[in-house]
Amino acid sequence: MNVLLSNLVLALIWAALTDTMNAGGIVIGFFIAYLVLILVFRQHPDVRQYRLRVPRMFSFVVFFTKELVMANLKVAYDVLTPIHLMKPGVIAMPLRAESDMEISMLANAISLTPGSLSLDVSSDRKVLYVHVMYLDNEEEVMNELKRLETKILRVMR
Amino acid sequence: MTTLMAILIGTFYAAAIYMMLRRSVVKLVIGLILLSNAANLLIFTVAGLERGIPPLIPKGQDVIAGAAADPLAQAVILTSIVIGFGVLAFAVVLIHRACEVVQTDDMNEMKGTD
Amino acid sequence: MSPILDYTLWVCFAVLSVALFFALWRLFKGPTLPDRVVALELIASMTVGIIGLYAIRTGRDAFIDVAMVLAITAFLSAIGFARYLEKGSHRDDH
Amino acid sequence: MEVLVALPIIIPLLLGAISLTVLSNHNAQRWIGAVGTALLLISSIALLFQTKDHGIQVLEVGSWPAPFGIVLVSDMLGAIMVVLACITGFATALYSLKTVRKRFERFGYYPLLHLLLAGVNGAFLTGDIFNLYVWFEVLLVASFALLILGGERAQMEGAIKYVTLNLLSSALFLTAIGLTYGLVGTLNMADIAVKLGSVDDQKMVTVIGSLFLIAFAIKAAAFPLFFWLPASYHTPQVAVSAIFAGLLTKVGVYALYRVFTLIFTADTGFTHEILLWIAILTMLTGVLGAAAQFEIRRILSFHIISQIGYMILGLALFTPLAIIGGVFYIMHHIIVKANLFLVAGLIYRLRGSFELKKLGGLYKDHPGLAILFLIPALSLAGVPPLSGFFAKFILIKAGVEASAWWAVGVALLVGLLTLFSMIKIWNEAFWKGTPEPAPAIPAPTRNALLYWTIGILAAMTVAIGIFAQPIYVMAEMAAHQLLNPSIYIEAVLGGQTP
Amino acid sequence: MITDILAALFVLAGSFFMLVASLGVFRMPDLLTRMHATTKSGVLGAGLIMCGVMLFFIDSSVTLKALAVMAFTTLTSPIAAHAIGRAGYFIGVPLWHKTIKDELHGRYDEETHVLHSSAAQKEAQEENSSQN
Amino acid sequence: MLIAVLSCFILACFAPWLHRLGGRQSGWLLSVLPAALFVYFASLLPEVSQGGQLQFAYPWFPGLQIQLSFLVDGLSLLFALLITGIGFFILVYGGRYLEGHQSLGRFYIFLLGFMGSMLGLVLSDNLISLFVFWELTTVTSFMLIGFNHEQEDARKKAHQGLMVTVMGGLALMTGFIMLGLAAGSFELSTILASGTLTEHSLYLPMLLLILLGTFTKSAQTPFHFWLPNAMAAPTPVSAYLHSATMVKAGVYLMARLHPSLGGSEAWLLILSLFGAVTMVTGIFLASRATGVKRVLAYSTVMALGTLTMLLGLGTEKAALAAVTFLLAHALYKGALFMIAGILDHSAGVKDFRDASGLRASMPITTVVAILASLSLAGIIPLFGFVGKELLLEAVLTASIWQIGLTIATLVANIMVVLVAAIMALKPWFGPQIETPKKPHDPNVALLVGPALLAVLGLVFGLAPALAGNGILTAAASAVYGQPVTIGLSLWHGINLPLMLTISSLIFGLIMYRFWAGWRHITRFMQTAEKFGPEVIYERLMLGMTTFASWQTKTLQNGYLRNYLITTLGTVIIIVGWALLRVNQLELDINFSDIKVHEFAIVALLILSAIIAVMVRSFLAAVAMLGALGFGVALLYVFFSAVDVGITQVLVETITVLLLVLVLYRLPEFRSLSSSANRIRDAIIAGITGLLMTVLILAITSARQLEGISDYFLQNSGPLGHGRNVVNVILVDFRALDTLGEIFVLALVAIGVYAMIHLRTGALPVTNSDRRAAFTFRRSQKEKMKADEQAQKEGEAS
Amino acid sequence: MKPRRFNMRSLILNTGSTLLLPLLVLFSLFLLLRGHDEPGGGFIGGLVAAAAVALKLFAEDYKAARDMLRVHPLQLVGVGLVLAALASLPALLVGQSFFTAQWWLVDLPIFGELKLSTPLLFDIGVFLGVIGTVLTVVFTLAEAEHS
Ligand code: NA
Ligand code: NA
Repeated sequence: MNVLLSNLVLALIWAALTDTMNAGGIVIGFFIAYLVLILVFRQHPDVRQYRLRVPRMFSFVVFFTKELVMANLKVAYDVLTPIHLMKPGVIAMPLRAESDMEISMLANAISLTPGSLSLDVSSDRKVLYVHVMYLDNEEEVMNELKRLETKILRVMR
Repeated sequence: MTTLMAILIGTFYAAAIYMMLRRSVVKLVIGLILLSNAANLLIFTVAGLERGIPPLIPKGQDVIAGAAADPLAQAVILTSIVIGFGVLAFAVVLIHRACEVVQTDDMNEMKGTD
Repeated sequence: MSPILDYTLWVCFAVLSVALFFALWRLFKGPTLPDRVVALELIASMTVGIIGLYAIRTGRDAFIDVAMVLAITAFLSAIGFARYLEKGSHRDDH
Repeated sequence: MEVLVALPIIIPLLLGAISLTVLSNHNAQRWIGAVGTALLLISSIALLFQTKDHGIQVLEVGSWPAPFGIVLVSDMLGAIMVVLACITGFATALYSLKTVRKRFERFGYYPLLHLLLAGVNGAFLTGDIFNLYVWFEVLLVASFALLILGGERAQMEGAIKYVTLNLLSSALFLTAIGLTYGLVGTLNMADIAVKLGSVDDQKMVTVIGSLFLIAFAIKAAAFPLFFWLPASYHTPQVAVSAIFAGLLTKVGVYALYRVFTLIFTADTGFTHEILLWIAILTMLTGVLGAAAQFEIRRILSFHIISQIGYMILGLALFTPLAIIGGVFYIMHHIIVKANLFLVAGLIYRLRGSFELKKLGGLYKDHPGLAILFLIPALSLAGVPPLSGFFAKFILIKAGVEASAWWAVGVALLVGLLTLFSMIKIWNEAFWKGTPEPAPAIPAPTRNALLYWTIGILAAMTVAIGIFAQPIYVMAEMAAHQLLNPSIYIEAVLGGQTP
Repeated sequence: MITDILAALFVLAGSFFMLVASLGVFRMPDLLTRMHATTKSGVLGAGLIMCGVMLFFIDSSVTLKALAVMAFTTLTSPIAAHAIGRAGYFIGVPLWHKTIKDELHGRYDEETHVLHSSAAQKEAQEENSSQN
Repeated sequence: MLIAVLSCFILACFAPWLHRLGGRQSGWLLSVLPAALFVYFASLLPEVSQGGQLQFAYPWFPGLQIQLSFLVDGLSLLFALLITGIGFFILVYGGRYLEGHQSLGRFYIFLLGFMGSMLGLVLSDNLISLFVFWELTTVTSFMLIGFNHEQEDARKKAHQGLMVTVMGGLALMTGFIMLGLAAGSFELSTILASGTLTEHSLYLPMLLLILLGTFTKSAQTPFHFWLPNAMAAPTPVSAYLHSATMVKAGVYLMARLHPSLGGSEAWLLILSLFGAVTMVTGIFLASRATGVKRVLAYSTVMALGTLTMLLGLGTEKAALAAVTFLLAHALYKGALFMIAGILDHSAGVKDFRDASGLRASMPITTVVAILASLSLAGIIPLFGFVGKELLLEAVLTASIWQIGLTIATLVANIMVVLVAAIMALKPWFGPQIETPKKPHDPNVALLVGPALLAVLGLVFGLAPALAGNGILTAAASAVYGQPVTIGLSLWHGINLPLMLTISSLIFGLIMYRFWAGWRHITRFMQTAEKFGPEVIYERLMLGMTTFASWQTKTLQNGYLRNYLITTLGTVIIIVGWALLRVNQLELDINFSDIKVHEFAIVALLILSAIIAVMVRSFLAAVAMLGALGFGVALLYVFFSAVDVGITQVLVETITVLLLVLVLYRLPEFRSLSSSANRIRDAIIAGITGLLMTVLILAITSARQLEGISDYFLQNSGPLGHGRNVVNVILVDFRALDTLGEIFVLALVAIGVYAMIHLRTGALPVTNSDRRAAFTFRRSQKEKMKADEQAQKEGEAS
Repeated sequence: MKPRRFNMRSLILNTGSTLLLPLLVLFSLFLLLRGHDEPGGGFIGGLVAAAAVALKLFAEDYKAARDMLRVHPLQLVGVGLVLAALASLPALLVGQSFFTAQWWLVDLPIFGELKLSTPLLFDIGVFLGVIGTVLTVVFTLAEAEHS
């Protein structure tokens, strides 16, 4: 996290120095600072981890946006068609995520992706209860959810 | 549009008053909220409705070039929203306490002081 | 502004207006408080959308500020209602 | 010395803010309360003399010229009202030193008192109609908070009615402001007066005027809009009742005077006729209400209403003498009414009850208090040569001159019935023997400060009667300014309208 | 011109999803399924319209604001959904009759609002607390 | 002169202290003042008796033409001498009479205060200052009547006397105001000099109002009842106020104003009629009474009626008769009252039936009583005879109702003889009977007053010119308005009046013989009194309080909704009426410029408002309010109010939070109103809403002026250094508003904090409270059960 | 089903609130400081900040929110009032009318020109006053739940 912070600070400094204190300036500054960071401090363990995290983050954003659109199209279809095709149900998803942040990021992401909605985390943090709209094949749904968990954990850790 | 707004505001006043005339103090509060909204919208409407030209001076300029919505009316409404909010907050807590003390929300049972 | 965009905006306003009434219906109908809150949340979202459209329509970005505030605070009422319900207070809505 | 105009607002605002930051320090609270209100009184007297000697004082807040910015205007009426408010405030603060319990202090009694005064003074001094609304709200919310201090059932019940009806009044006031703004696009009262004058259809102006009339009549507790007052005024601390009784309704009366002499003067055949009937019925219903009561504070509360009728009568008759009478009446009444509530508080401390049935023997046991009661009580009833006599006398003379026979007749009858009520209290609480068994007395402390406070106010009542001339001169100046709005407009707008 | 058309497409799509959301809320059979509609479509609809805004203005400060709106909705919407869903479930809002599975059933402790990860765990916990 | 009047008040202030200083002799000590004043006024006699006038003026309240101006002429000097002279005796008498009474100090205060007021009243030249003193006599007499205030009767009687006289006083004030307007001055001397006012348009109302004042004060029928009731006062007070001074204030005023107001037909009719009726009524009631003071009080009523009648006749002779009768009456009635006091004080006798044969043990008192009674009876050679002869002469020469008035006077005189006989004979002669106290002649302090007054009656009777030339002619001239030329003499020869006097003496003594029978015959009066004015007064008071209670219960009925309905009804009526008066009401109705999104939002808002009203759940209504808030915010946005829109959103959200925070404690939704109520409320609400709509449309079509808002758009940047004009207005142009606004918020914070934290045990106490609490709890329980049930069902499905 | 001392104990909500809280506070300051030129200002900013603390209260509990704020909200109100009232006074020192705005333009190396002024001070007073008031009400009600 510290590295991300340094990156942001550097981006701001860049924007200030180049007198481009606006979105574009900051974005450019961020990339330049990112490059500088991973090049200059590549020995530093935190930075090494951070080097991967940025591309993963971006790929996650892309993935996630795609999922979001898909989710909507699927729901839209069911909403717009006269007969409800869904087979909803609540399932308990065992959690690999551990920290508060990981769990809640996962939960939120699940809520925003196709056909699933996080209801709650068990008090011992072992299980996430998810409402699923199309529970035709529970195993497949569970795998889907786990894949999402993996992606998120890769970004977070 | 003024006509439509006038109808809307009239409805708000009517709804507010109808709610205030109920025996339940909770509805009284709802009525007060509506009343405050109605009065604010009334000021807004009679001051003149302007579409899409907020009284904000563009960056780098000193005055607004063309026309703009009436900033004074907006400032007045803002103040009155805030005051209305404050008073409402007080009223909400008051009915809360009153119901607690009197043990009912029926205004008809709150007439011991007259 | 190009006529296409202008026309599209008109359509969008119409669509969102219709959408608002569906949400309002749910808000009215319930049957339970959470249903209403869901509808309320959606109305907030649509308000954000309408403001966005209106900003485009008028070419005034200042309106986005309203959307910004709405986007970050509207969920609070949902949290409030949720807390209320979880407290197990009596309900009068079913 | 323009800053004098702002001092009656700045001082209590600062006092309130500072008191609020030292809420748990009782001594600081009290010192700020007593010394602060004394300072305030001094500054208000200075303002009155400044206004008297040098004409209407105008302060442009923030240096923004009228009608764009907010102006504070001290004309004679405003300055007189401010002095009266400050007298009441000072007396109440002194009285509170010994009567308000520590826990009430901890929960903001003094800040509320200061801010109430700020609101009242602001209302008296502002030259801007929306700013008037703001000060109304300040004093209203302060009064809400003071009203419920203690949290007893009666307070809650009373407060709900008080709050609701006053909020309705505020909403009507705001509506009226909105419509005015819609018509002329300005908020400065002098500017409104000028611009409304050039509206084609003056009857449309009257419509707005009638909304103001109702809004202010509610605040003034006039017939048939007074319900909030008897429902609530007897419930709070006596010191609070006293300041309410003295000041709050008078703010409504002041607003009526301001608006219906400065702004809505074109259609007096309609507005002032309504005011006349309101005045008559207010006098009558109020005094009859009092006749039906047997609890001192309730009797006094209903009398506030009936006295408001006299004040409105002055405005309704709308002759120079009538306005003088109205202003004189306000001056007399504020002091007398506040004092009567303070006396009631002292009775409670001595006997532990406000119920006439449970009282008695005070004349024998506390002759000093008896005299201190009689002075304001007889003054309220209009017994000469106390202040109330001249107040009534001027109004009745004005009524006779205007051939308003109904008004004169009712004013006389109400004077008689006022005496009836006051003598009822006197007979029951003072002359009657102490009832058996004697009621439990909560805190039978004889405190010189309380007697002094009441005594000073009583002395003022006597003084206004015996030295009526200087008071009359001030009322006359006020009336002159009120009946010649061009003086006010000239002072505010500098003779040129934008 | 191109950006205008793009913007038009985005806002149209956004409005479409908004409509879908509201139809969902209107038509779906129970609370949870309705929430599926609003949570996702609301966020997406608002996001798409904000994209349209970005494209139309092409101004960095507007872009920042639009991004902020998107970020805010994306962050708050699922949290709100969680809170409502949980509350609704807790107070016993009925599920659609065609719901095929409910693993949450009976896992909440009514008194403490503790949520157990399994029926066994719940029993164990309750036994534990009753022994105490 | 001012000092003369004020000295009484000043002495009154120090009276309790002097009382302590003077001990047993305090009465003597204090009486120095009236004695000195008497001497002072007597020193003015020579000049006044020559027809001279003295005027003194001190500024007081020039704004209203009120000054402390004094006029000394025959009339006022006569009164001043009576007030100070009798006042002297009363102080001496009272000091001894009430010796040892714990409230004697207060007695002195009020007695001296009264004396000062009375002096001021009769000496005032200014109508308003006269009125001030007039009311002061009322107040001081109230305090004196209620002297024995721990007795309920005394309080009641004091209240009654006060109400009646104050009522008259208020009428009098109005009459004075009219008089002042009509004459152009409040100065009596100016008014009297400016001639008669009988032709003025305000004459009749002014006359009626002034007479109402004087009649109540001087106990004319039908207001006569308060006077005997005022006998609740200690006897010295009765002797002073209710015989010699205060009750004559009304007579004084009529006499005083006679030159200006008299002479008209109305004056003549009203005064002589009421006077005659009062005269007969008074003496008739006196003849039936048995209480010593009561008999005297009623005979005082008779005297007051006589005086009024004489003033009504208004001839030269009548004027002279009036002042003569007045003086005579003051002398004997003062004496008789003090004797009544002595009877009580020395023998414990309050009723004539309880006294007999006291002459042996109270010889001096007996002599004094007989002397005074003879004057009362009008027996030669006492002064009363002079008065009575003049009275009969005046009546016989009256310009109207000669015969009627004469008969009335004759009848009255017969009964006066009866009363005099009772007073002169009943207690003193006959067999001695046991009295509550052992009878004895009293201390000199008690006796000096009656004795001297009675002797004075003899002296003036023997030498009427002494009084006549000294003061009475001057006084009569003041009453008559022109110099009176008739002199006073004891013997007028054998004429009709003398015949009438003699016959009345005979009949009177016969009546005394059959006094008990007379009382028996006239016992129907006990029934008649049930319809008498006192009962009417009491009924009126009761009616007033009953009506007041009813009115208050009806108006102030405790139901907030009724208050709201009344308030809104007022709005509808007044504003609606004002709106209907508008000549050409133009409404700016235009639906053509509505955009689709605007229409949608407005429609949504209208629907939301209606739903919020109709929805049968508080929570749903709150949620509805949330939606409504967003809609309103959108409207603000559509019409360019960005800051307002943001604020609206935030305020709405936080309002919902607050409601949610308190709602859990509140009872559930109940349907409380009947459908009739709902329809009524809907109508009121609908009309108000419609009114607002119309107002908006009317205003928007009437607006014609450019407002001031352009100034802010132009100057916000250059002068306010800000681009958000609204914010610049809030924090700079109109910062005072915003300051007030945050003080409102601060007050809310304090209020809320105190409301929740400052609790004084507010538990339900009354039965109805307990019931309400019980119902509340039961409904809560039922609700919970229903909830559980519903949840079970939910889980089951 | 009886009301009791209550904590929603939701991990998701708690985490969400810890994430959103600084965001809301920052956003409120942003709104406050830009208010003179762009939509925003003391009142709006204050409401957002108050909403942030309210979120804390709703997500966790009353105590957590109190602890986070550290001072009693009434004190915030007091300070806000004093600041706002004080903003009206500097004009008197320089002999101008009560409440006349005073501007001190300060040039700072990085941030550029900084506009310090009494209106800004005033707006900060408003900001604190609003936070204080809203939180007083919210806290008071939340506290009352337990009694
Ligand atoms: Na999903
Ligand atoms: Na503000």
